[in-house]
Amino acid sequence: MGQSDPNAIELMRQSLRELYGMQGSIWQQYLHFWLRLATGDLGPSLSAFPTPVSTIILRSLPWTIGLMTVSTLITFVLGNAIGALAGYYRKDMVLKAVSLVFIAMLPIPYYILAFVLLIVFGFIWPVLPINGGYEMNANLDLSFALVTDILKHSILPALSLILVGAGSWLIGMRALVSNIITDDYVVFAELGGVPKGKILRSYIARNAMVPQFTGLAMSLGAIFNGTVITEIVFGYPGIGNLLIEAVHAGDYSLVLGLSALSIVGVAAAVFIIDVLSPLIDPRIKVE
Amino acid sequence: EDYTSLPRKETLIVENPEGTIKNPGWFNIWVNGGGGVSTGLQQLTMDTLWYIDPEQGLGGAAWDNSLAADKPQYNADFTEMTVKLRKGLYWSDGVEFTADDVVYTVKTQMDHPGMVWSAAFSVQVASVEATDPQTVVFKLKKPNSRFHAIFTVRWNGAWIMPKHVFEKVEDPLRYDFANPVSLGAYKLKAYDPQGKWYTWEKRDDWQRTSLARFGEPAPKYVTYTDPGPPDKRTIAQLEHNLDIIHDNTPEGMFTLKEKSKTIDTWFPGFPFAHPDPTLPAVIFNTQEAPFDNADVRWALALLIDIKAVDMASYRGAATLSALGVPPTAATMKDYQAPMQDWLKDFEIDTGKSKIKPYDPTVGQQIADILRKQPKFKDQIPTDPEAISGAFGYGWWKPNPKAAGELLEKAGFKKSGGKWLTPDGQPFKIRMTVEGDTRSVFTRAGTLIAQQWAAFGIDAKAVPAAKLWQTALQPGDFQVAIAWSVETWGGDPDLSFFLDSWHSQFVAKKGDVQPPRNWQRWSNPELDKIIESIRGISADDPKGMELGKDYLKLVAKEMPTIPLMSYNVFTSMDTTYWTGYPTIKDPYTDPVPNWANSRLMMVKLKPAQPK
Amino acid sequence: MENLVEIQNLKAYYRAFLFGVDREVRAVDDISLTIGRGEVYGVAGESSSGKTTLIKTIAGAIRPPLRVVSGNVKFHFGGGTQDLYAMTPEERVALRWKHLSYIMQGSMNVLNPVRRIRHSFTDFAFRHMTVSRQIFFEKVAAHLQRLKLDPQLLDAYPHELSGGMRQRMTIALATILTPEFIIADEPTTALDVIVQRDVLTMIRDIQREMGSSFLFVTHDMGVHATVSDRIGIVYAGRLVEEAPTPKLFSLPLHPYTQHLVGSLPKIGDPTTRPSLEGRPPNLAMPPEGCRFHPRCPKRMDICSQKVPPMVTVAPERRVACFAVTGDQV
Amino acid sequence: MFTIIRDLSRHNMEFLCGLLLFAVIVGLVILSYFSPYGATDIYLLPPDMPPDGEYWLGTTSRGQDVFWQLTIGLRNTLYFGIGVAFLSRIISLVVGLVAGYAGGAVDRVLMAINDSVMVIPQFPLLILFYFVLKDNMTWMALIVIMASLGWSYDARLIRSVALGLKTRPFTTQSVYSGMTMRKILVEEHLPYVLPIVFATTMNNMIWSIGMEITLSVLGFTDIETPTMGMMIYWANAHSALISGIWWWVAAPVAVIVILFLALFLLSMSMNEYNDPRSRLNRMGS
Amino acid sequence: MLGRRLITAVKDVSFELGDEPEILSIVGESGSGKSTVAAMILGQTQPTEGELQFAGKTVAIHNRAERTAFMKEVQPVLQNPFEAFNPLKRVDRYLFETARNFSAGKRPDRREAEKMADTALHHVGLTLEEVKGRFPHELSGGQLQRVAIARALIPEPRLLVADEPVSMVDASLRMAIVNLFGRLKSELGLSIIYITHDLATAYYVSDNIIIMRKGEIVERGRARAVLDDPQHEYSRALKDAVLAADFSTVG
Ligand SMILES: Nc1ncnc2c1ncn2[C@@H]1O[C@H](COP(=O)(O)OP(=O)(O)OP(=O)(O)O)[C@@H](O)[C@H]1O
Ligand SMILES: Nc1ncnc2c1ncn2[C@@H]1O[C@H](COP(=O)(O)OP(=O)(O)OP(=O)(O)O)[C@@H](O)[C@H]1O
Ligand SMILES: [Mg+2]
Ligand SMILES: [Mg+2]
Repeated sequence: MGQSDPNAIELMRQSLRELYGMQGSIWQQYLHFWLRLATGDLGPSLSAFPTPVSTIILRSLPWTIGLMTVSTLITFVLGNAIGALAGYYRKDMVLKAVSLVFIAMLPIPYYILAFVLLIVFGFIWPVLPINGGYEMNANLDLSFALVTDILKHSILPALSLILVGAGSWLIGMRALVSNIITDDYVVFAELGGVPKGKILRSYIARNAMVPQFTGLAMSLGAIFNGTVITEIVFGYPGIGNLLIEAVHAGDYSLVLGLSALSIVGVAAAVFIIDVLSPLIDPRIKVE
Repeated sequence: EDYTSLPRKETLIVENPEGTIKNPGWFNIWVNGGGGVSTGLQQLTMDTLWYIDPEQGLGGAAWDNSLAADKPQYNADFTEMTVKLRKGLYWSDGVEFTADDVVYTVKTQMDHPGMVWSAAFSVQVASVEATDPQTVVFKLKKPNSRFHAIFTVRWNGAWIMPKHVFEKVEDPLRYDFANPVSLGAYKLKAYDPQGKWYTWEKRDDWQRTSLARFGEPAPKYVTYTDPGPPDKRTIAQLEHNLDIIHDNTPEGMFTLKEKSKTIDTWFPGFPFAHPDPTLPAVIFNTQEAPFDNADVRWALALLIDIKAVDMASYRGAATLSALGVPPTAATMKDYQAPMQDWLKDFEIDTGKSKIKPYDPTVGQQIADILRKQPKFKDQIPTDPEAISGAFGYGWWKPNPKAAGELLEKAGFKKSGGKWLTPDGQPFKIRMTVEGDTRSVFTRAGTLIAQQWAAFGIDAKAVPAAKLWQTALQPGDFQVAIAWSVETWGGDPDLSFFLDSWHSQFVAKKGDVQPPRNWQRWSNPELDKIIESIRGISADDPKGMELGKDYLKLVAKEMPTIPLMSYNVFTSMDTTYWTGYPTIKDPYTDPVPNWANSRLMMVKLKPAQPK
Repeated sequence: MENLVEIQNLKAYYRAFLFGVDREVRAVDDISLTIGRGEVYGVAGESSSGKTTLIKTIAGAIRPPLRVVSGNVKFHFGGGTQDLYAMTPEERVALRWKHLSYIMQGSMNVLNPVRRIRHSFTDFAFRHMTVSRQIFFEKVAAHLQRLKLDPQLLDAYPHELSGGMRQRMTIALATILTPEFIIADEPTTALDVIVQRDVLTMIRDIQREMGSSFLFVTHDMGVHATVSDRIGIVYAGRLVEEAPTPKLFSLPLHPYTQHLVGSLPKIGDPTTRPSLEGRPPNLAMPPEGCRFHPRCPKRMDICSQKVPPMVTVAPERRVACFAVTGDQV
Repeated sequence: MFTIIRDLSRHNMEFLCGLLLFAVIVGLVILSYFSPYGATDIYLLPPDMPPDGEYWLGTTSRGQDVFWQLTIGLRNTLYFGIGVAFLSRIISLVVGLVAGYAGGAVDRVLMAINDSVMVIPQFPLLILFYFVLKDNMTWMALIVIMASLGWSYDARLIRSVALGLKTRPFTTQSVYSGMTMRKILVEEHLPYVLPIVFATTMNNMIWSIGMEITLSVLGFTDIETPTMGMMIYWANAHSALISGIWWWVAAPVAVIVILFLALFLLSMSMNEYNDPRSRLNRMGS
Repeated sequence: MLGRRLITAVKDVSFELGDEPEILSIVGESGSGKSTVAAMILGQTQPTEGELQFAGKTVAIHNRAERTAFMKEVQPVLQNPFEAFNPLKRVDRYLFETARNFSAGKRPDRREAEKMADTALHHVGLTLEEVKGRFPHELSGGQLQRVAIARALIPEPRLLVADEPVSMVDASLRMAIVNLFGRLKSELGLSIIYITHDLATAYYVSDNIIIMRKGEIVERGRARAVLDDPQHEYSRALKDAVLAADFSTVG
């Protein structure tokens, strides 16, 4: 803003266009982008020129992966465990109540739930941090205090994800279990006097895991969906926030880079399912 | 010691309005590499020749010779500028600051298109040399009485580069300037690799910096942080974890005022906020029909009920302006007050009748409305002078009849309650607003669009993220809410924005407009005024007369509809620090991303015993 | 012959109360029978006549919507007497596999698809053993060999075996503990005729070897002719005739049995066979009186009014038909 | 259809609750047509009035009546959800039935498309659309975009049923009765997938409305059209929660929760109705 | 992603049906390719090699018209009568559809279609009255199977292909259908390919027989001759495996 001379500004604009590789038609630029992408080069960010897009993404990625993987796994284990128990012990009141709580959370739009958590634990009863991945002016040398701090900052984002996510695993698992308990091999095992716990673990849960596991891999791939809102609401320093900032900054190379990454992420998750499925379901063979 | 290691009592915590910095390790402010500038970098470590404070400044004047020992010296035809530099100033790594640094700064930038001030120098500077370690002589390509402006900090200016660092660097364009060497009183202590906070530490040799002239900076540490959206900022300040909020929603500000006993604001009572020396306005794209017609622009202005807009956007906490200059303390005195009589007599011809559109009592009326709200009752001034200072003098009176006549004069017709353009199409206006980044503007825009719609115009507000880049620059808008006028603030010279309103800089329709004159308005009369200003020196009193000519011209032509000051809801927590700038001691702008905010450091006092 | 199983006046209904429809399917309606030690008792009857339900009730495999309405099932295992429906669930579990094995219908699909077969043996049988795991599996291997199954198959997953092998594996699993009573529901349906014969002979052999009693169900009269010692004919939830196998085929008494036996075509016998008209009754709304009367060629007035009782007409022969026994009872 | 609803509501608590909650929603939507205020009119009423006899749910800082604003927002939101559900149902029906019946190369191509759509990260993609379309991102455009993202999972579900239907003997019977593929799909197979379509409609609405709310709250949609998300957007822009105007946020949140619970309960009971095995489980012993 | 395997279901099978109406039984072990042969005859599966000739011409189906023409001559009888009709639709729908889609010349109107259906139903011992407007669950298995056969008769085909038409029905129904086949052959001059596991019914009803094993024909000939005295080792094993209720019958 210090240089108001419009001539100077036009000169500047031209030199920047050259630097950003934005000469030529939009199609040439687009082609250029994909050519670079094919070689793994996402190019420089437009809003943080000349820093490569990959550097910027790599800085945020560990946060997203860390938060999302851990909370997805917790959600998965929690939802399925309760779902399996609730499906098997259909009359247990405690399990019914717990299931009901999670199921009631399920339809609430994620933003709303996260927002309510933030207000409750950040404003009305301010006991948990609501912004960022760790405390301001933290000493970033690895220490117990830092780890505790990082965990503390992840509680609300993770909690919101778990509350919203566990319900759907729970319902899926409960439905699967109530179907599986009528399957022949379960009935047969019951008639064979196999102990209940064993039936639940090795017969019911083990078989129900087959579809649930596929779902898990998909939801790990879909991390990019959940991450955007969580990170915005809780100011978490991951790629979701980055995406929104990139959109606001009109940084199309960063936006495209992030989109490419999310597609690669999903593709990777699909690949992992394919590789791991035979471990879960021996009927599937990789050929 | 806590692992968040800084003693709170010795730390000033400030909001960085840039948010989270995308490329946190980038400190090369001379190249835009996604690093922040309002992280403390330009406020605490940069320095250049002169500063003009948006308010009164320290040392008795808004003008401050910072690295320079004196004001710029021009030759008679303004083709040569000589600068005398101070002695005894040092970079934070112990190297002395000399004229060589200045020369290096200019030459390096000229050699590297892509550096921030490169083009500005290339267009103007023929040669630059150091005649001795304390003297620099600039030879200009053509006469320019305001060349020093590039080295004069308002919000920022061309910062001086450390020659001894950059000359060792292969490509200054790709150099991140990590561990920035500082010419200011502070140096980098630590920063968040995720870009959320930066902390600066007072230099041991702070006496060898230009700021030392005003005394010792009080805070040992200053942290600039991204506290998140307005609600989180408010919460953080209520918990005393954030000393200065840069800007807030009006409601956030009211909440703070209500719930916290330790909040300082620019005005102690309503409207609390600090008026920025920028002027939010309804900006027409005058290259697009029918907004190329002054009658249409005036008609639209006469349809605005400014009181409602003021209540909707700022809930009354704004300073109105009918004139094309921001209503800061200085311009109130220099322009707004002296022109009241002219405004009262000002007439427009609707084609059917002549009307006097000015209503000098609007400021008063708003004060009266606000006084009815129990929350603010006692905070609203009663003294007419104070009311005008806080809420503005007057504005245009809504006059739908005159507006209709003006539209008819422009060839519009009303049919079935809807206005049709001269070629028989429905009169459709899309008003581009900024969305939630400046929500008060969005609020104003939606209300104005609604007022137009109520008159039978198909008007609607549409938000655009990055309004400046996506709509204003390419001219891809009909009407927008933004500002096109910004002044020095503390100085009556209008050339800061006006020079670039010359028709020579108006882009062709469809081309990118340089970041001034968003309305793309060209007018021969205005060109004449601008050329006259170019011919006189910056402190020539004739400049103010020319400024008034400009104000009269734009009142008649209405290329933008000036609305009000851009009020920034800056709030300052006195739990740990006192001595913030306020209207009672207006030594600088409290808004902490302005480079002048360095003055705060020497005025602040710790509020808690050590 | 000593009785191993005694079933008295057993009634088991399916109660379907669903979205406004309340239905009661009387799938087992007042059936009494006894099975001797070492005897093979076959149950025959057309589809949906309640064979599976009867067998479930005897095996104690009751789950909603099936309910045992009345009657009882008594076993004489290990010299004692056990009343199936007066026992605690724990006691019932203790009987399973050690004294009583049940091979369900669709026995090709009863093995856990995601675990190796070895684990099924552990789960089902090992808990009843007092020996070490190693000895247990030696015993299993020997047993499998007797059934012409390769013990290495223990480490296979069920889907890696053919249908016939899976069925034999299930039988091996059901017989590993030499239970006194084995119940099987259609153990050979859906098998190739040749494989079917192999499996049947095998069952027959081990049953003889172990001296177990054997109750099984199929609608294939050929299978009954080959395996059963005694046959009970079920029609629409009721037992209508019971006789030693040769007698049943050579001299069927009940008109339904007569039709069943008479309509069987035979290789080498090209004579025309009659076909039975009408449709089987709906068990939710069975006909009054004798349930066969709407299709019966020997129908009398009384048949539609009174339920014919099971009458012993000869040693080991019972029949429920007024045309045979007269209406004196 | 009517008898199903009657039976369901008589014997299924969840369905009944869902139906009642949904009736509340429909009632509000109907009321919206009688709103005394224009949908986008602002600053008509005294701002920030707490709920009382005159303004049942209070007024906003923009001078709107929260109750009437709520009815209109709900209407727009619901119509949006219905629009997306309707369009995406059509896509998923066509794709699912054709892929399942035709098999072979047609199936492979359709499922390849289907799977690609299924794994696309939707939220980033929507933001990308917003990024590219900007002002052209109208509600109609958003409906079309959402519909083209929201069919794939259900198409797979329908296809799996269609695969089963294809091997059902009655399909062979139809083929040898000389029926065309269109006729077989529409008249023979469609009735079997309709229950799935109904149940997935609810889920699809839950999904699309949730997305709409999120996009709106973040300011990625047309700010002039009042929707549930837009109400919260404006409330946030006025710091409603921390300045004590809680009713401005609480009212839409409550209605959103009711709406979602209604849809969710309906979908859940429909799913159970569709699955005979879970029907049996309801009966207990 | 999963690899594909080539399964040879049937190899080198050739046989022909004469002009005279006949019932040809195909028997054999499970998975020997009987259904595959049936599917090929019905044009549902394309042979990898070889060809199918009908009335002296190679059958080649490329379009709808050719398919219709072919289906007019060859019709299937399905395995399970309870499954043969869409439970949500009335059974007469299939009769009328067939009548409309397969009649030569212009499409018959409703009355003509009803007449055609009624005629066909008479051949199987039913009347339209009994069937009209009824849903499948309102008819007995025997009725359903007979309606299905009646439907197949409407286009006046020359050949019926029946893949295990009685394996899912009760013993009491079984004979009713097998007897019906015999009647259709003699009354309508229809040829029938009767696929079954059940050697006894094959012996009972068919003129000729083919015994298959692992996709190949191991023996063929006049049904009674072959079954009375099987030549091939597998045929003998098959016959031996039949569990007959071999007790001399009385009355
Ligand atoms: N779970 C159930 N709920 C309701 N009715 C049932 C259920 N299971 C079976 N039935 C009904 O009970 C009756 C007897 O069924 P069952 O399975 O015992 O017959 P089955 O003689 O074994 O027949 P199949 O030869 O087909 O195996 C039938 O009418 C059947 O419809
Ligand atoms: N769709 C298919 N995909 C792969 N293999 C198949 C398929 N259909 C049939 N086969 C294989 O082709 C062979 C012949 O099968 P087919 O169904 O013709 O036998 P079948 O004689 O009719 O048997 P069954 O008596 O059991 O009906 C078998 O090995 C079977 O596994
Ligand atoms: Mg059965
Ligand atoms: Mg077959």
